[in-house]
Amino acid sequence: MDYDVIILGAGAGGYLAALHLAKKKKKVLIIEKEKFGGECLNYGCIPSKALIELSENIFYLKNMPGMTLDYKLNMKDWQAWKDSMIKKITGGAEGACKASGATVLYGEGKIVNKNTVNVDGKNYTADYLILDTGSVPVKIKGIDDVYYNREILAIDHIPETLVVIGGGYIGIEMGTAFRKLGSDVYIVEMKDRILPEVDEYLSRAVDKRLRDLGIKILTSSRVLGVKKNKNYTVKIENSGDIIAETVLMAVGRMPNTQGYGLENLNLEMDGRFIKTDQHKRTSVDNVYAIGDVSGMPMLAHKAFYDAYVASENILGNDTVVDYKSMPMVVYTDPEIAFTGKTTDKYKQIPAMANPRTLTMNQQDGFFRVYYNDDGTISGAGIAAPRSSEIIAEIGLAVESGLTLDDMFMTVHPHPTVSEGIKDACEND
Amino acid sequence: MDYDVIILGAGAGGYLAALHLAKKKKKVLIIEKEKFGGECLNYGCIPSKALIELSENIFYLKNMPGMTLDYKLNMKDWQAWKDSMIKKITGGAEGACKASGATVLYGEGKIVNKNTVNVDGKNYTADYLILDTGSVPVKIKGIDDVYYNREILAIDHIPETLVVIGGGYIGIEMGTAFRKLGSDVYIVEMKDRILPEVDEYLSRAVDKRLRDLGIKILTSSRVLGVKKNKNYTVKIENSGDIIAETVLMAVGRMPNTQGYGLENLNLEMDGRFIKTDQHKRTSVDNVYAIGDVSGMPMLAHKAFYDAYVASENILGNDTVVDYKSMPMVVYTDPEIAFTGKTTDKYKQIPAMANPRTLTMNQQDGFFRVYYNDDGTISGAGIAAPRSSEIIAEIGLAVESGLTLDDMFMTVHPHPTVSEGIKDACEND
Amino acid sequence: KATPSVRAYARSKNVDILKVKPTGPDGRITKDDIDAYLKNTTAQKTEVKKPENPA
Ligand SMILES: Cc1cc2nc3c(=O)[nH]c(=O)nc-3n(C[C@H](O)[C@H](O)[C@H](O)COP(=O)(O)OP(=O)(O)OC[C@H]3O[C@@H](n4cnc5c(N)ncnc54)[C@H](O)[C@@H]3O)c2cc1C
Ligand SMILES: Cc1cc2nc3c(=O)[nH]c(=O)nc-3n(C[C@H](O)[C@H](O)[C@H](O)COP(=O)(O)OP(=O)(O)OC[C@H]3O[C@@H](n4cnc5c(N)ncnc54)[C@H](O)[C@@H]3O)c2cc1C
Repeated sequence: MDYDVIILGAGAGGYLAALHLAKKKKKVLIIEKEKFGGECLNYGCIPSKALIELSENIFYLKNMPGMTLDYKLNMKDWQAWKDSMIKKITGGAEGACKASGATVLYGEGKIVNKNTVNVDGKNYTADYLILDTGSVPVKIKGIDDVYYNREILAIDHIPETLVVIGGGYIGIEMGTAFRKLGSDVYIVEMKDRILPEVDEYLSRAVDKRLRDLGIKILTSSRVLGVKKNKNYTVKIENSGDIIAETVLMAVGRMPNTQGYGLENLNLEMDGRFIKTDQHKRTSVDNVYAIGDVSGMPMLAHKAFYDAYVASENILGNDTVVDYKSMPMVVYTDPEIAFTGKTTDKYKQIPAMANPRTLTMNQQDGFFRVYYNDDGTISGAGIAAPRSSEIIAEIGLAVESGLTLDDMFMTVHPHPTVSEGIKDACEND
Repeated sequence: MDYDVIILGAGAGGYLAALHLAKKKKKVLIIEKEKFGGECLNYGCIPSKALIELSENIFYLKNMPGMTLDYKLNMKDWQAWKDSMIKKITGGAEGACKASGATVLYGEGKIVNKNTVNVDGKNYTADYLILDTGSVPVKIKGIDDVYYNREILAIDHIPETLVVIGGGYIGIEMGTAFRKLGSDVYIVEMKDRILPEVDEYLSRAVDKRLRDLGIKILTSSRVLGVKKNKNYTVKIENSGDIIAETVLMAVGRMPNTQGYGLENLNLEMDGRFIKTDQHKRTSVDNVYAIGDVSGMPMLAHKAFYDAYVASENILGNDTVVDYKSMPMVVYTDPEIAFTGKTTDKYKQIPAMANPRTLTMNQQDGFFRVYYNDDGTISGAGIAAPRSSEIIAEIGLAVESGLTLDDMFMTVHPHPTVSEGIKDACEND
Repeated sequence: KATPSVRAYARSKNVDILKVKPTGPDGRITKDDIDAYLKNTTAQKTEVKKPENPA
C-alpha cells in the first residue's frame, strides 16, 4: 500500500482528519478536486459570516441615534479582502496538514475499490479510506441561471432586489445580510414557516424581527418557475409574480454521492446519505464516511467531530459518536442558537432584561434553558446578539451533567450577553 | 423595627440584594442618594460599553477594504440615546425591586447605629443592615477641574486630544474607545506597564496593539501637575509637557467610607475597605458589607455575588463566598478576559488560528488555558474579540472541575470565537 | 472536586466536602456522594450508640 489512509475531499471534515492522523504519524494522502477547505471555508461558513458581520456593522451605525452615515461600499474591493482572508485560513489549514506530514493531491479522485483511488489516471492505494465528499446545493429542474451560495457570496454589488427561494438557515442568513446592506428582500418558503429546521419558538422570533426589518416573507408559497430576461421574474403559486434583479436558490443541500465511483464500493446507504455506524464506519471494512455526505446535521462542527471519531478509530482507539449536545446557530436577527434537548420544563428571560444586549442597541429575543427533573440542564435556545458564542457554555453544561444551580452560581462577567444564561437559570 | 433589612446604596450590589430579599418576603428598605443602579449602570459598565461598542463599529468600517466611510457623529444625540437606554435598565431594576415589595427611598442615609439609618432627619430601623456604598474615583491633590469617568462618559463631542492619566482598565478602555473615535490619545502610567492589575502576558498584547493604533503610551511616567487654560497642560517628570483638549483622570477608585456616619459603627477595617468575613459579615452583628466598599476586586459581578451571599445568610441559609473563578474583562483591543488561577502549565493557540476572528478583520491575540496536573482546567486568559463572552465557559469548567478533554470533546459551533478555547484544549 | 451546587449542598448539610469519597467522573463529588456520606456517618453514630444502650 502507498499510504495508511486516503482521504477523499479536503472539506471541513477531511482536512481535520488528515491533520489529526498525520500528527499521529499515519501516512496520509488527501485528495481535493477544487479548493482546500471545501464548501465551509471557501463558499460557506466563512464568507457568509464575513458578509453578515459587515451587514451588521453597517446596520448598527445606520440606526444609531447621533450618527449620520454616508458610505460607499465597493464590493469588488471587499471581495478581494474576503478572498485574501479566506486564503489565510485555507493556507493555514493546508500548511498545517503538510507540516504534519500529510500529502495533498489536487485532482478528482475516482474510487476504484476500497483500497484504491484513481486521480488523473494514476492509482493510489491505502489501508483505510475516508470519504469526505461533502454536499451540493439542491437544484430545481427547469430553474437555471440563478444564484446559489457560491455566486451570491462572490457578488460584486448589492442587488436592488433579492428573492431568496428557500427559508432555511442559508437563505435566512443571506436574506438578513442583504436586507441590512440595503437590498429589497423577499423570502419564499414552501413550508408554513421559515427556518423549519429549528423549533418554532425560535423561528417565530426571527420571523417577527425580519418583517420589522422590511423583509417580505412568503410562507406556504410554492415557486412555479423563474424566468430570466434583463431581470428575473419569479412565479409563485396563488400569488403575484416578483420581479427581481437577483434570485438566490437555497432550497437545501444534498450529499455528494455521484460521479466519482462511489457505486464501486456498493455501500449501504441511508436515504441519500452514506450509512455509517457510531464509529463513522460504512458497511465496507476500513471505509469511513464523515461530514455532510454521512448524515445530518450538515454542519461544519459536526464534520469536525466525525473526523475526530473516524481518525481515532483508525488509530486504534475505540471511539464512538457520543454527544448530548450538537449546537446549531443561525446568524440572523436576532442571532439564534440552540443545543441539547428540549423538555417540558424551561426557564426564560427576555433579551431586554440583559443590559449588554441593550448597550448594542438591540432588544429582541430571549434566553431559554431547558432542564430535567433533577435540575440538570438538558438544552437551551437563545435568541440574542452573539448567541453563537454563548451557546458553547450550555453545551459544556449539558455534556457534563451540570445543573441550573451550577450555572447560576458561576460568576459571569458583567456586562455580557452570557449573563443572560446565568440569569435565566436563577431559582425563584 | 420598621424593616427586616435596610440597604444603604442602590448600586449593583444593593439593588440585587433588595430584589433577592424582597422576593423572599423580607421587608426591605433601600436608600439611594443619587441614582438607582449606582456607578455601574449610570456612569460605569453600561455607558462605557455602549461607547466602546460605537467606537468598535466605526473602527471596523473605517478599516474595512471596500468601504468609504463618511460620517458625522452628533454626540449630544448619542448621549440622549445612551441616557434613554440606561433609563430602561435602571427603571427595570427599580421597578423589579418595587414589584417584589421593597421600598425605595431617595436621600442620603446617615448611619446612627447598627439598626438605625437617618434620612433627611427621619430615622428608619431594621434588624439587618447591608452597606453597599460603593467607591469613588481617587483624586490627586492639586489637580482639579479634570474629567473623571462621569464627565468623560457624558461628553458632548469627541476631543481632539485626550490625555488619560492612569493605565488601569478604566483608563485603557476609554483611551481605546476615543482613539477609535478619532482622538489623539496619550496614556500616562506611573508603573512600568499598562494594566498592572492583569498578568503581563495579557497587558503586553494590549500594549502592542494600542501602539499600533497610534496611542502614545508613557509608562514609568509620573504626572507632576495639570494646568488648565484654554487647553490643559500636563506636566510629566523627565518628559515634555503634553498640551491636550481633555484630560481624563483614572488613577483608581477607593471605597466610599466617609461622610455618612460609618464611624458610628466602629467597624473593623481592612485597609480602606470595610472588613468582611466569608459570609460578607462585618465585625458588627447583623451588619453586612458588599460590593466595592467591601474589598477587591471592585467589579459589578463581584458585587452581585456578594449581594447573593449576604442575602442568603440573612435569609438563614448558611452561605459563604465560594468561587474558584472570578472573571475580569478589559474591553480594549484585543479584548482581554481571564478567570481562575494560573499554573505552570498552559496550552495556547494564536487568535489568528481562529477563523471567526479573521472574519471580523481581526487577528491579534491568543487563547491560553491553564491546567493542573490531573488535567483539570484551572483558569484561562483570552485576548480575542468577544473574549468577555467566551470566558464564562471557562469559569463554568473551573468551578465544576472539568478537564481539558471535557472541553475539547464538547462540540463547539463553527465558526465562533469560542472554538478557540476548545482548540487550545486539544491534546497533542 | 465538586460543582458549585454540590458544594452548596454539602454546606447546607454541614458536611465537610474534603471527607466525602468521590464517585463522579474524573473524581468529582456528586450530590449522591454527600447523601451516601451522611447515611454512613449517621449509621456509624447509631452503631456507636447501640452498645451503650443495649435496650
Ligand atoms: C452558505 C453556507 C453557509 C454555511 N454556514 C455554516 C455555518 O455557519 N456553520 C456550519 O457549521 N456550517 C455551515 N455550512 C455548512 C458547512 O459548509 C458544511 O457542513 C461543511 O462544509 C461540511 O464539510 P464536509 O467536510 O462534509 O464537506 P465540504 O466542505 O463540502 O467538502 C467536501 C470537499 O470534497 C471535495 N470533493 C468532493 N468529491 C471529490 C472527489 N471525487 N475528489 C476530490 N475531491 C472531492 C469537494 O471539492 C470539497 O472540497 C454552510 C454552508 C453553506 C453553503
Ligand atoms: C468607567 C467605569 C467602568 C466600569 N466598567 C465595569 C465593567 O465593565 N464591569 C464590571 O464588572 N465593573 C465595572 N466597573 C466597576 C463597577 O461599576 C463597580 O464595581 C460597581 O458599580 C460596584 O457596585 P457597588 O454596588 O459596590 O457600588 P456602586 O455602584 O458604586 O453603588 C453605590 C451606591 O451607593 C450610593 N450611596 C453611597 N453612599 C450613600 C449614602 N450614604 N446614602 C445613600 N446612598 C449612598 C451611591 O450613590 C451609589 O449609587 C466600572 C466602573 C467605572 C467607573
